[in-house]
Amino acid sequence: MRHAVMVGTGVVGLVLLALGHGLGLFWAPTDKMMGDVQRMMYAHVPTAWTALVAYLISFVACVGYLFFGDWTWDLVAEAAAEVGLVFNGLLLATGMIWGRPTWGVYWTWDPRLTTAGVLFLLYGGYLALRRFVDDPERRASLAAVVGILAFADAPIVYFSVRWWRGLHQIQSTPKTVDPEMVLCLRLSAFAMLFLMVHFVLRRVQIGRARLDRELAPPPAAAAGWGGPR
Amino acid sequence: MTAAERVRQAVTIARKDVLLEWRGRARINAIAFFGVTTLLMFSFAIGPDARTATLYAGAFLWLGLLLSSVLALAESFRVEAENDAVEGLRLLPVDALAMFLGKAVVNAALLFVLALLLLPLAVVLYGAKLDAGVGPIAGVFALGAAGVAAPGTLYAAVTSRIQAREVLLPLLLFPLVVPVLLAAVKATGLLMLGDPMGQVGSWTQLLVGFDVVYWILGSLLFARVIEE
Amino acid sequence: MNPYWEYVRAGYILVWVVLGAYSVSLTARRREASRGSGGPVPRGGAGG
Amino acid sequence: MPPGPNLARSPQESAGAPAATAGVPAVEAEGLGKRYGARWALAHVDMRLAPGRSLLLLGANGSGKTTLLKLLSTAVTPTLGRIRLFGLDARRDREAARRRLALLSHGAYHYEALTARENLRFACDLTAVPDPRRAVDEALARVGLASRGDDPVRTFSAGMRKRLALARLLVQFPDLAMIDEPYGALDQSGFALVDSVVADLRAAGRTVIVSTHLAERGARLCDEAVVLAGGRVHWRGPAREAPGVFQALGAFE
Repeated sequence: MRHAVMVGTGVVGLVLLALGHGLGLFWAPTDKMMGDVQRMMYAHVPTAWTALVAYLISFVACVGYLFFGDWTWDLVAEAAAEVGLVFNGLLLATGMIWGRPTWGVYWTWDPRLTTAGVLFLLYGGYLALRRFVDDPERRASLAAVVGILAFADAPIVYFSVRWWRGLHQIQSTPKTVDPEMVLCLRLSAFAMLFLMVHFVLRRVQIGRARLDRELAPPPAAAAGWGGPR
Repeated sequence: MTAAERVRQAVTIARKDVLLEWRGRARINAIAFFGVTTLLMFSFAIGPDARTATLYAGAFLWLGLLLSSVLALAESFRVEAENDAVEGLRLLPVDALAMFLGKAVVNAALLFVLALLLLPLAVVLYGAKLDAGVGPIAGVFALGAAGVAAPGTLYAAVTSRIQAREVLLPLLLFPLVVPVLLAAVKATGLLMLGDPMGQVGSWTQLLVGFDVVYWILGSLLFARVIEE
Repeated sequence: MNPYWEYVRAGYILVWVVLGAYSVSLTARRREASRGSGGPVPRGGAGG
Repeated sequence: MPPGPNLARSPQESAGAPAATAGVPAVEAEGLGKRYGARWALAHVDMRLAPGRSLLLLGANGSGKTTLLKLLSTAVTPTLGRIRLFGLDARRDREAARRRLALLSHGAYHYEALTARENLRFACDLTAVPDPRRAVDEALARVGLASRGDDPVRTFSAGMRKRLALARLLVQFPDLAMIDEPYGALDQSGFALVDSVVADLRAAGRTVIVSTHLAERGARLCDEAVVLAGGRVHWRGPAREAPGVFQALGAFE
């Protein structure tokens, strides 16, 4: 069952992504204002949504671990953070590639871009911390605390950068778009969502295998010291 | 545990930390001196252009403070890790909330004093102007110090007993306090360079908001960090 | 051809390559993680 | 299972429970286990100790004595099993349980930059000891540190640190005292001091658990004994028989 979901999400995600990107590149109409550069939207915007959803999952799992203390919460928190970091990295990279022809620079202090950058650092730190704590229980608790703080920071960073930049804001997503554009965007977004779930499931599986190796099962009551050997 | 008892415990722990900081003042002096050195290095890095220096006085001051704060925060938990003192504290029966408040308040006060020490240096080195009065600037310092101290205390506790803590503490803390840095630098800068649009208030509000969120989160989560 | 197409192409290739590489790395890590978990493998004189 | 929820603390924190409720054991543990990564330091330990009784923990290095004391004192959360101290759940009513116990451990809990007196006073203030000034003076005199009370712990030798840890136990004078390897680093007069402190605790009706590898000495202090080996209970019985069991165990290993 779990295997079927894993393969299913992967296949559906891949097909949808090919469809969404293909249509976005060759079928959707060219944007009147931005020209063909606007086609980056189908690759760029869904990574942002997907990364945020992954971080949200990780945050919920961190809270869940602190309340219920079950290993699955910790595994999901780790997996979603890592997958979120991958999509976050893509978000930054495609954002820069888009920014170069549009604004003439790779990086601008756009609130969304900056927030994405800070989130990348925060979750990079979260994953780095996990590598340095040997005891699995302690690692899970500490990581959960750090994961909660990291996610709580996101909206504060966003608003502080928005104020910092001042109020003249360039909207990078046009408000009025053709229905064809909306379709391609939606296809790509759902594709990445499916892929994200697929990756998280696979990453959880890896985490579980590692944990099984890290944690010895409780020794049987009868075995061990029954007397002199 | 009653609120009064909690406050009494927090005060006892804070008093102990102040005493420890005072006994270890050689180290605190060195940290302050490190802050002074970073401010000097910034002014070397930008060269002799006095106008640039004045323009960014607030930014350099806060960066110097942030860099030295990591050292001060790590120190406040090094003494707890020594001789397993933190385990003794837990067993005493000390409320985790009282422990967090006691330590975080002392750390905030320490960072605040450090900021006040660096202020005259910013005036001398960068030509920062204090026309708006030292009071408002000190207020911004206090809010900013509190904003760094709450997550800083929590993360110092997180990293105090794991490997690679020297690098992990700033790695985790710096991105987290980006909003504090932005707001504090902006507010300090506006106070030093003049505030024609009257924006200091909104930056101060952001600082207050951040402080509230992170002091609450720290209070809630600290228990999970110190229990084993 | 529109010169901006180069940027667009680079962006799309990047997305596919990174997601593909991540998928491959997951497979490799899965293989590595499950290796040795089949039985009790003593590591460096564990016990005591 | 990892540590349970702690965000929601239980409201019942009855500090003023009677010292020895009849029929309720001072220590009750079921199926205790502690895992450090891939290694089980302790497994399948059951314990029961009546109030006012004293227990000797015997075992070689690495047999799990320290881990067991850390679990029983609530310093470390067990991976498996549950603990009740004076009928209080060690996880849910942790704070109430901690009001009634003290652990003398290897890490002596001192702050190096504080004086002996300041260290003790800090512990008194957090446990609300009545008349702390006198309690501290008396404890310092008792452990032979009266003349060094105002020196920072940094200047203390290992033996003096152990004496200070004993003084801390004396000012707390808990209902349940757990003492881990008290004889380490002490001289002959220190040995006698430990014995007299334990005797005082017992005379006052307190429950005491002492862990040591000095079997004969420990056996004279306690009523009951548990011999640990490889993180499990190897034997339990009256303390006076324990040294023989422990010696036989050593011969096999």
